[in-house]
Amino acid sequence: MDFTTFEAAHFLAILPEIVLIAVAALVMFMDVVQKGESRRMMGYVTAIGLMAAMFIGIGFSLPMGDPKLLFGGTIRHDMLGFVFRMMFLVAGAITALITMDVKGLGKRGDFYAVLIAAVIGMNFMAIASDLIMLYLAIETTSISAYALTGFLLNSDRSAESGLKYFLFGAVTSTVMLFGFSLLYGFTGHTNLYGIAEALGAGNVPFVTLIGIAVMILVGIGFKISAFPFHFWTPDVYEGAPTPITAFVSTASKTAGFIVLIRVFIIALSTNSGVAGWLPLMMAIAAVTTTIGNLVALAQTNIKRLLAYSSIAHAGYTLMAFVAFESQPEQSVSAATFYLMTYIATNLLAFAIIIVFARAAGSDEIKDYAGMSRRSPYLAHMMLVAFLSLAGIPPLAGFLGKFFIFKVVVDAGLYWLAIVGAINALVALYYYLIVMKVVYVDPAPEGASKISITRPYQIAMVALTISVIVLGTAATPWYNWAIAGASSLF
Amino acid sequence: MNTTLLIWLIPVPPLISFLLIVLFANRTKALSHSIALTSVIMSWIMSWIVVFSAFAKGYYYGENPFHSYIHWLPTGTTYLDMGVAVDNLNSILLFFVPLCIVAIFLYSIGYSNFGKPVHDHDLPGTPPHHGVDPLYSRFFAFLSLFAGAMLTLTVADNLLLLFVGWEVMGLCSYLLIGFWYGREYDDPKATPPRIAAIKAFLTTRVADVMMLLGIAYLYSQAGTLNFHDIFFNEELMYDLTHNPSMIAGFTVANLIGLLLFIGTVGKSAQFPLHVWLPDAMEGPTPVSAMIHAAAMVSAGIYMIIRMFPIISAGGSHGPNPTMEIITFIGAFTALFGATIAIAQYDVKRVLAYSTISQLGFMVAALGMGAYVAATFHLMTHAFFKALLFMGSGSIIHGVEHGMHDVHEHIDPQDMRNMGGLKSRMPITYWTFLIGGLALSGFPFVTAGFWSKDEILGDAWAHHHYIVFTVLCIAAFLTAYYTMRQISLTFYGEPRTKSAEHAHENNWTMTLPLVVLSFFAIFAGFIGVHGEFPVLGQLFGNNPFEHWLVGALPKDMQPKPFTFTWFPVIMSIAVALGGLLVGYLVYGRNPLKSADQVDPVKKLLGPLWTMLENKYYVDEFYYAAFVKPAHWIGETLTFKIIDRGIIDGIIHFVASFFWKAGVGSAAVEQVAVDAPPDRMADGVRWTGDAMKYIQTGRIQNYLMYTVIAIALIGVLFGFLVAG
Amino acid sequence: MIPLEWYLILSSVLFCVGLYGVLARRNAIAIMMCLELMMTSITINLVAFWRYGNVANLSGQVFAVIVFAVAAAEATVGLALAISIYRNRDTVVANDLNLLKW
Amino acid sequence: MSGSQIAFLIISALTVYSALMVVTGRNLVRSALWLVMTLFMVAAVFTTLDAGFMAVVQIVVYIGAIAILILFAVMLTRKVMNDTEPQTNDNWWMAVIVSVVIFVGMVFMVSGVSLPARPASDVSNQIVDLGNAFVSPNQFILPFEVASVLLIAALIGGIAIAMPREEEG
Repeated sequence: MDFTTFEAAHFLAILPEIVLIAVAALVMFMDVVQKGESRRMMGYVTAIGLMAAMFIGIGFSLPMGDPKLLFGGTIRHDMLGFVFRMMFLVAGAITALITMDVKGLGKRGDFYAVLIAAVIGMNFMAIASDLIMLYLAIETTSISAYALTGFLLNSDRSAESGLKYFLFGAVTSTVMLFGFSLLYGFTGHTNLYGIAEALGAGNVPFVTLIGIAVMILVGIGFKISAFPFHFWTPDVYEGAPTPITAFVSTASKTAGFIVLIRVFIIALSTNSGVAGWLPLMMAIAAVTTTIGNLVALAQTNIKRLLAYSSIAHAGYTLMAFVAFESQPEQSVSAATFYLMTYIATNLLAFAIIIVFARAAGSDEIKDYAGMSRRSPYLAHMMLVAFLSLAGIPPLAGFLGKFFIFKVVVDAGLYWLAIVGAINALVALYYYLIVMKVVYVDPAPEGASKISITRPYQIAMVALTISVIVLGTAATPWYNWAIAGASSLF
Repeated sequence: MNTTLLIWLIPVPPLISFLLIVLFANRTKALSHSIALTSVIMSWIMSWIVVFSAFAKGYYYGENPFHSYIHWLPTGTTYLDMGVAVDNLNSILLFFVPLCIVAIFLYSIGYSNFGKPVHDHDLPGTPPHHGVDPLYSRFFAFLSLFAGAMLTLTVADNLLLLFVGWEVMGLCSYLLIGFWYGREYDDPKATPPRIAAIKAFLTTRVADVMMLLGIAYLYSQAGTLNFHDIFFNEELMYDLTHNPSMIAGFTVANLIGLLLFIGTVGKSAQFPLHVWLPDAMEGPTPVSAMIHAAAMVSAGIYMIIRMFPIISAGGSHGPNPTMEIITFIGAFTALFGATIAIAQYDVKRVLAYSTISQLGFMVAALGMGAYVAATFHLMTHAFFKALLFMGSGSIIHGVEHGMHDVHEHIDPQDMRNMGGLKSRMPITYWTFLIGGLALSGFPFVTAGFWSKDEILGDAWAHHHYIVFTVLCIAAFLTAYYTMRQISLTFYGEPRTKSAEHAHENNWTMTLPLVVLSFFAIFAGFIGVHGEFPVLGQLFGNNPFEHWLVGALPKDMQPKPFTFTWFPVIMSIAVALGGLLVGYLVYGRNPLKSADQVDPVKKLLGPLWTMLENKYYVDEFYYAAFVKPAHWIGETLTFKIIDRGIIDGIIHFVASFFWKAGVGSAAVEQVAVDAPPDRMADGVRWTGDAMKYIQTGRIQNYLMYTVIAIALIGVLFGFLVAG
Repeated sequence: MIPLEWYLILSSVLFCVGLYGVLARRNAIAIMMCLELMMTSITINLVAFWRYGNVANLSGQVFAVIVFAVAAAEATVGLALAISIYRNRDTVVANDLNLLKW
Repeated sequence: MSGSQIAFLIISALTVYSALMVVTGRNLVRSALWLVMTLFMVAAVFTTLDAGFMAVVQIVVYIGAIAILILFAVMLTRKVMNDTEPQTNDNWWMAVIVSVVIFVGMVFMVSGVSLPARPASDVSNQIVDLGNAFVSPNQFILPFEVASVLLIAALIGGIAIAMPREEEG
């Protein structure tokens, strides 16, 4: 037993997560103590706690110098993981803010505590470099998310979507776990770098490696909701409490991508396997985008529409990812940057949906008629969010798409670029249809003004600004993406 | 102040004005238009300072423009720079764009009935009839954003910033075309503004995504998007113009050029993506002027002129598939648009098709390598087309006033309901006449003559005889329909009471017309061919050409073509001929009543019907794209594939296995603890199989996924084994 | 000595039996039982690989223990969801849960 | 065939049989009991692998906690499904086919790999080593700690979800 190897550096590396545990404990404590209206304060505490964790992270946990494997190789303290962790913390903080006035959730300390647990899980997904750690982190995120999805006690839909999410997720993650176990068995390592080394020796035949890759892809495909692992997405997104839909569609998906990047680029691309699964991944990228956009056209519920649109966005991110063979760093940085823009934009869209649903009690697109007259500011922000999702400059979504197209073309995947371009067009159509309803169609008789409470104001203004800033003054953020990407290799 | 800093500031005032109006000034109408107008005047002044200091510096070349940039995005080892530059080419745009914009803004004030109170009958989102437009402030906000985007595009030193301006303009066109979103028509064939807006945005987006691919391709090949860095890097240009691309017969530059050109086809409404532009007339008239003259369509032409070194692949007159395609589309569009224009009754639609046709002239010119002529026509066209649009708006406005005076309900845009406006709206008449003559190319005194002549002369001099012929026919038709329009509108006796009671508009609407008339005449003299007898020498030996070619690297600069008389005579002949025929048909015998059948209709018969219906292109698109897209989106993907096929397959395979006698006993004994009533269940179930079109069931989802995994596995198994 | 293949085949059989159950059973709680079968089959894999590999490296066993923990957590949340639905809608049949569709 | 092999085959047969009973049983309580049996047999498989500790954990955690939890849930929801109605859905035969295909695929995958023929000989002291592995900072302390976060989160979530409905407060 060797306790002398405890080092300050180890703890500094995971300081944000330690802070998060403290915040969760504080929230649980408040849940017991607070009474009445002031229970809502737990949302602020969670949001501030998550932001504090972020600033503490920037202050103390910023990876300096070469990336290091810490805690016996279970985590890798590098810039890529760090960037993703910061994204999760922000997404979590925003989620806490936009939960505060949701009926049946906003005043429940247990909700915030489980939300924080999910963020902890994601943070470890971002830095895990060992199959054990990775699996555990994925499950921490997933199980917390299943619980959060079913949290609304008085909603049949919430419970149903929770169970669907649970069943789909449990099966896919078990398939992935089987893949992990084989990977461990055939290489003798659980560490991703150890696996890469062992696979490099070439003892595992091509077919087996592909089989393992497919099994692992099942689990990750579920998290990022890529075709054909996306079937749960619309149902769960529709039924879940909207803040959780926002959280799952942004942070959880992003966490899936960091795992995808780490496992497939680090562990599974060192020998002949790379040629094997890459075409599959390309096909998945193309089909995912197309299916997502096409089916979105036919939706009448805004949450389902955004669900399919989020499937399409996963496809775009995969497009960046599949270019990694010839453009490793640019591919990863393009994907990272796209995810940043996507998180900001999608959270904004969902925040708007929550505010609107509070006033109108509906998520049907037709009920959005005349929203611009009920609240011009809400409508303007929705315009910003949807145009960014559609990739219109100078908003964040455009720049994200631009880098993806660039890296795809650079890698010589012209057909994929064309698929992406055509899809961008289809997407614009259904976003515009929604905006038409918002701006053009007359409001129902007697529709009242929509009031926006303080936490939502904070969240939405911050997100609107970031959508614009990410599209114009993108330098620092893109720098982070690049630094992250280069720290991976 | 430093000139380069000034360039940065040019697009800023309108953008700030947009924010100010949206956030703070949207309650006060006077404040809104003051802010907007002030902002564009500031931009205009700054632009002209920059332009004239550029002129004053003399013939500095594109090699050494006013340039300023910042490192914007790090891309691995290098930076993606964002910056602004003014060289010989965009200085021309900076000369005319802000001027037109100021005119349009001023005009908008009167056009929106400023000064009258808001009337209860005027609903937001419909054209104002009695009072000021209820969404007056919003209109100026969007217009400011539009102006800001156009100026951004103009001063951009790289393709990406240009594209940003380009797309924001697309958005503004969407917002502004659909500005009167509340408007509905009884006629089912008419396109209401909200549909027109989506149509415009989507059609141009079709092209924009292709353009974005072109940009991405260029960026991946060149590593930069800065115009100057690409064009003046000989090594890079050599690679681009000589390396083959993945499409046979196209070099890399050809393919990039083609993709970028598709962007222009959308933005500048070339065939086959022209369909949005006539419907864009549904917007308020200042918007039409903005789109058709000052900003949007000019942007499309500007972009390909800007990318000329890539498109022409280094040389101007060699065999080049991209250039041939461009020439063909341009010439075809010129003729196509002109033929449709002769059979339209809507005063704005005639101008819309005329715009399509004139843009075709520019595109064809560029395709033939007539770099200077294309730019020249772009500038003169902006002046006289803005003039004509605002003139038509003034006419419509006048007729509408008449309508309200006599309480008549007619279509105020239909030329059949006009007539005799010459004496009632004299300023509008004279300015419209000047604009119309310029559009027709009335010899020697109008700007349109010189620029069109330049295009025809270039086509002739470089032996593009077919294109020359096509363009001559188009020019003839142009003159003809212009005269038709003028005759129907201004001559004869009023055919409706409204026209009888029409009267001239206030000074904010007429002043811009007068100013633009000046330029519609005199702007042409700077580009008179140097060898033109007498006039060439008189006007300084074609200063425009000398100035403009400086934007290109030295070895690419086109030489002035040799002057010959034939094209000049032709262009005089078609212009005068067209005007004369138009006058003989419509001017000498004006229509007697609004119901009278157009005299040419009898002559042309079914051909006329076809022209009136714009060759049924819209209908064709609807049948060929819109309907199938709906079908794919809703029926195929959603209903059939998502709900039907997957479940259907499961159940179909089920019944198949069942009937094929894999049978209950065998399967169940092996796999399942078999219930005795399995058989009965199975039969019932098989009968219902195709009815079970269900989802929302988690196990079905799981099944799809697992089947997909199995299929992927089997596929790979075969691939590896085989 | 027992060949490692035997263990792997045993675990594959168990995994596929569980998979069948997950896809075919109607009762949500029964589906969860089948999930447990799948999970437990993996622990066989992990322990067998540990035993036949480098015994001093205990990551196989550690992994198996972690899988136990995850299985426990999963069962908790899954059963809680099932009971919640049962309470509200009086059913635990997975295919009856189709409020959310199309 | 050595004695240990025969023992393994018997254990495997029992495992698979009880697993089949779990997935096919009509009576859910019985299915749950068959699940306990399966898990017990898996514990026996662990002993053939000289992993006594794992066997104990299997019994304590899986049988003692998870299986019992499931049994409770079955009892609690017992009245909604009677034993006479079919326990499988319409797609069960598809499930058979797919499971068999997947199984064949797995065997095909594994068959290509050259696996170690026999286990390592020395397995002493593994419990102490395992204990150390879980608390030593250069081994697996982090997963161990995160697992506790997971369990607490699951606990909180489970309680929150399973709480009876209450009026909005």
